[in-house]
Amino acid sequence: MRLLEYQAMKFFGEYSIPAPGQVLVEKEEDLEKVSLPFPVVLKAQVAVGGRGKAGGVQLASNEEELREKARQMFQMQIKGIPVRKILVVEAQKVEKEFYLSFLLDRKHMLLFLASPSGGVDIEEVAARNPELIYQRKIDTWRGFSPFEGKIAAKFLGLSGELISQFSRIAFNLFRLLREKDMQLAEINPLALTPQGLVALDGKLIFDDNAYFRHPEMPPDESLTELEKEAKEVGVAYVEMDGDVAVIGCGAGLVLASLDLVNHLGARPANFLDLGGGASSEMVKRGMEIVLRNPRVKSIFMNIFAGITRCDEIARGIVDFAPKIPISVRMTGTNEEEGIRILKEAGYEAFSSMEEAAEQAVLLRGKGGN
Amino acid sequence: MRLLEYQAMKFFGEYSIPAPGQVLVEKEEDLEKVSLPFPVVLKAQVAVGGRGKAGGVQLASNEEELREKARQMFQMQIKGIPVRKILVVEAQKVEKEFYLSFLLDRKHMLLFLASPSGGVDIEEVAARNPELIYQRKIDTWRGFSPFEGKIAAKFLGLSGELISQFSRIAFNLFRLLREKDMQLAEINPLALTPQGLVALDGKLIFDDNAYFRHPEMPPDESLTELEKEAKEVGVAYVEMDGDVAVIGCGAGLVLASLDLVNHLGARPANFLDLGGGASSEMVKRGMEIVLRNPRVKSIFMNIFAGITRCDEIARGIVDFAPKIPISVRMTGTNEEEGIRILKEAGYEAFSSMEEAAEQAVLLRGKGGN
Amino acid sequence: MAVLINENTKILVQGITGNQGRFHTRSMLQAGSKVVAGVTPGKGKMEVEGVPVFDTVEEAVHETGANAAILFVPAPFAKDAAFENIEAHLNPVVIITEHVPVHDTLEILTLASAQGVMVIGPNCPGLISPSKCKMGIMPTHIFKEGNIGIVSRSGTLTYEIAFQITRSGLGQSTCIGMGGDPLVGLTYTDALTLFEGDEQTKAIVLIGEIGGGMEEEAASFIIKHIKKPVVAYIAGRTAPPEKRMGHAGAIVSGTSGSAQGKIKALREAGIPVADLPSQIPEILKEFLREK
Amino acid sequence: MAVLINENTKILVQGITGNQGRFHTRSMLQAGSKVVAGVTPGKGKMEVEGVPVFDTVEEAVHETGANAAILFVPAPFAKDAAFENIEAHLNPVVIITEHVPVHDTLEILTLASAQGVMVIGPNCPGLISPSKCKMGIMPTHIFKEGNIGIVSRSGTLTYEIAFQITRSGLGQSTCIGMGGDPLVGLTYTDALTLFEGDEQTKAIVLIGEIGGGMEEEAASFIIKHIKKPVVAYIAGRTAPPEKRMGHAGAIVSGTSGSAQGKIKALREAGIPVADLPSQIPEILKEFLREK
Repeated sequence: MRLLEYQAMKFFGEYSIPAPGQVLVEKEEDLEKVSLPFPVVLKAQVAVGGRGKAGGVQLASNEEELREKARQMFQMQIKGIPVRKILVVEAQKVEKEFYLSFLLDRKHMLLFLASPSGGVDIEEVAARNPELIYQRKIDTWRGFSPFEGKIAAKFLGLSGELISQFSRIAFNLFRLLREKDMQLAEINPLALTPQGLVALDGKLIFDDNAYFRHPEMPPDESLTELEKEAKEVGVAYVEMDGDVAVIGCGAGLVLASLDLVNHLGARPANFLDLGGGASSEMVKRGMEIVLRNPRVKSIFMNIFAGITRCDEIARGIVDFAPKIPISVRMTGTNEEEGIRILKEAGYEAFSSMEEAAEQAVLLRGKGGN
Repeated sequence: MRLLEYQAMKFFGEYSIPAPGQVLVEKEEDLEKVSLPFPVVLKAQVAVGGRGKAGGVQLASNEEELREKARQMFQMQIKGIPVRKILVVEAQKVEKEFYLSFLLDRKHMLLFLASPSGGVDIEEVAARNPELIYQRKIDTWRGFSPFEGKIAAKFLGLSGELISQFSRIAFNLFRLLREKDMQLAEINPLALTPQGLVALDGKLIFDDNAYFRHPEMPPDESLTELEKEAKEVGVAYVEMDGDVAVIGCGAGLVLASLDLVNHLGARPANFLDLGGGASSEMVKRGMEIVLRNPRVKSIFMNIFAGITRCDEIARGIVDFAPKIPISVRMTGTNEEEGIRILKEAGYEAFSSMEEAAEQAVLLRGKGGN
Repeated sequence: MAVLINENTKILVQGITGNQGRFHTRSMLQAGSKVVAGVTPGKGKMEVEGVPVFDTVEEAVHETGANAAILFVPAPFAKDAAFENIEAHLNPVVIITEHVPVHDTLEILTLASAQGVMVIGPNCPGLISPSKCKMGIMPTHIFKEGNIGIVSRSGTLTYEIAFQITRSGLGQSTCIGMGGDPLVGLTYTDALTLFEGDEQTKAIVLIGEIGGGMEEEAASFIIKHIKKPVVAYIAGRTAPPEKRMGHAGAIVSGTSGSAQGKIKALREAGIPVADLPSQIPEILKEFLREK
Repeated sequence: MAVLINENTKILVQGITGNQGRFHTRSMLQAGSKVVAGVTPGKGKMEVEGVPVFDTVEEAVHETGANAAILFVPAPFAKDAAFENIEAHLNPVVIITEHVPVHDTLEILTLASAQGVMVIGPNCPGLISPSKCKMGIMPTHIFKEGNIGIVSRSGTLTYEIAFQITRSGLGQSTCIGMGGDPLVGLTYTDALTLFEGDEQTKAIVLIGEIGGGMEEEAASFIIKHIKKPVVAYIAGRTAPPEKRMGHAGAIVSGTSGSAQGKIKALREAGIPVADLPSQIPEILKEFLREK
């Protein structure tokens, strides 16, 4: 789960990472609470990149401007996401912007990154100016030690007291990564101001698998309503922009099914993975969710049953009886029984995923069932 | 610092280590708070071993007995220490007693110990029945993992649910050791009762050097008033049973000075280490502390000055002008100046520690100065 | 010969008394695997499907000579179980468990690498050397002994492709499911190295998906170190950015982790990349004809 | 030759700009040591006593070729400083700092052992190879070059004994103060092994005190591995039990750690144990005559 900026900033506070004065505003009345010195920056709290270009970051020099811009921002949608929260932040006199992060990935395991080229996407820097990136593998067991931050600080061109300041911030950010089970803990930009180094924006990606040991972690605000519902049902759902709903068991096979729909000249409407061993109830709930999307014109269900039982799946389909055309591929455990159930209810079943997908794409125009 | 039992029990609670119901009683009125089912055990909170034999552990079967025994216990002195606090504990039906500890030492670094022979001093077990001790070196970095507790549980003869219970207790005790900077974390006995495993007594030795990161740690209650004062002054003081006060710079040399006094047929009254680079003020405060002990009849001060300056020491002696005889050994940095100051004030100074000690032992009978 | 597991693999099942553990123990036994021991603390002296259960791995190894482990324990206990098996030098250690916190995986892999133990997973279907040993949760009947090595990040997609290969008349030497988490033990380069050194394996299928940079890494590794023919398939060309597509590791972030980037890297390394799973058997047959 | 440090030792002083660091840098330079670099973060480009100061050890080593480090940093920062020097492979790393938390020392020593670096201390006076190199805080003038190796857990007691040896006309090859904490890097067995292999050293003085079991360990080690003559002195026969006698490590607990036990172990190993420090020079002279 990617935390919203204001949530990340709360953790920064908890870990003594310096940040400018800020107030979270959830409705216009909340503006009364804002007692920051002007100018201030209004930042829309949405979990997508590029909000700046979309008007989601605005400067206000006085109270009137703050009210006006907040009102406008609360009416905005950024990349389709309505703005529900605004973080109002004391504007900073920025002398220089740095980049700082810790992350987990397969290749480096525990990686520490820093760059004098902050404020932009680190991947852009990596592509254009790889020499501007300081990168260091951190030992899993002994963890990050402040001296490693000092070496990076020198790379960034810092001197004097700023060396220890940077190293302290890095040390605390690392503690946050490890203690709070983050996959990524990023400060970008880390700004040099007359008051020293401050975190102007932060990105924290929490490992959802670690919720069980972090009751303090907020729920995921970046999910759409449907995605949230899917999560409760126990299926993985991602909305997309096409009209063929795709359902399957196993992430890889569902991904391949999306690609297959695309290969056939159509566009998938969603990704929905029932996981292994789905019950007929989950199949019904899954279909319910995908049909909540009004663009959906047909369903392609691709079942390669290992732990899953084809008869369970078939029963779910027949019980739910979707109002729009469905094409089912069914093979594996209890295949005969599943196909029998489907056939009896008038549904066709294919044993090849290509054929089933072709049928789903074809059926799009047909409406009804 | 060795924590008192009730302090250890508080940490056990914080770390989910099961213990019987208990209440700390600091004065007789506190007994009203005690609402434990009888019988209960009264345990004197003193930082010395062998309190059981000295009457510091008593059983009470009803309210009256509890009052009576508490009253008696508050009037007791155990090995010279007055009983100021009593822990009243719900008596347990004990089926078996185990031993469990984690400790730091030079040879094993991080050591895990367990024994089916609990309730007695582990060193006795080690001496008589070493085969009854399970011992395992724990990896510094990856720490103790619950499976290591399961292996030990099998050694202890536990089975079924008790295996995981023991391993959880060990895991939590290890976390306590590491997170709270303990040199020793011991549960002895860890009792098997009808309700499962419970910690009946605990010993925690906190690393005094880690106070700076543990504001939650209580002050040392095992120190005498003089030892506390010494700690504030910044000198190391330990009261002993003889009449020659020993003062020096550096623990090893002071220890050797005690032995020398003993070798000469006298008994040292204390250990007092001024540390390196002591000021004349500290010398004065140090002498003040040792003279608070009414048994002291002479002072042997042994200064081998490295960082320390002999003139500072001499000035401290002359300013303080102790009321009882003092014999000074002085060599090293600024030796001439120091000896000159002493001589001018009528004090003799030796360059050999043996001679100075002999003089101190001799002067014991002389009283005054 | 096959890689990693074969007829000499003596499997220990950790978490054997749970539903999953019990079910798959039966299935592995039916597939001809030598499951010699189970471990569940507190359940020592039981039997599951005729397999003796022990309280600790230490005992189990001592009593049965188990030399490889498969884990079905719940996620919060996976780290401890993995540590126990790694330090007992069972090898490989296959972690089926889903939802293991990635920081736990980090520690598991760090310990495994120091101890020279190969971890497969977590969140993986395991592996199978058909007719010799199955150490995983895949349906047995879709595999057939043969000379194709398969390594994949995805479960069901692997079954799909393995089944198509089997139906085409070819078979598999070993089929390895690496798992879909962002951090996994065995990687493509490990599997490729093993297949390259295995006499039975004549051609390799690499099944990838969006997220991470492992496929790109594999591409440059193949150029330098792999002489056997490799065909790849990458799932997720149509995946939207910044969305977790089922697997925790399947996320396209910015420009990195996209299927397009992976396909490009593989093609530039001279590796054919199938557009559809169904094209793979033909490409493999082409490889084998060329030899 | 001396052990651990000699005329080729190029010392880095961590914490050089503090009072202690500055004072002892001067003293080490006066003793003829090659102090080539200082490190204090944020103070790069300064000079202390003519020694250039750097922000990081990495830079300091790169610019000056420093090959050994001595630490004067405050206790809360000792772990980080030690890690930095150990990973830069400075060897030995001498930690003068007092009051280092023992759990920090645990981590320092674990890292050092993995990296093959000898740590001396913490809470130690350092070491000196008279006329060649002083890397510590001991008064220089009480030492004289010679053929006695001294290893000790105590500071001032070592000075006392070294001085008595010097006054008796003998001198020291290397004198090592191990430090008085319960966990220290270099131990008696390390020092004994080094002295045994050192041509310059003809006899060894082992100075111990109450607490721990290192002297007992040394006794059994000497029987097996040390051919050179060893004389011992143990301080603390009169120490009461369960009291910390100045040093954190100097505690007699129950039956363990007592001076009597240590003396017994050493005597049983055939090692003469002096009752008073002043007896040591005579015993050494006896050793040298016997040769």
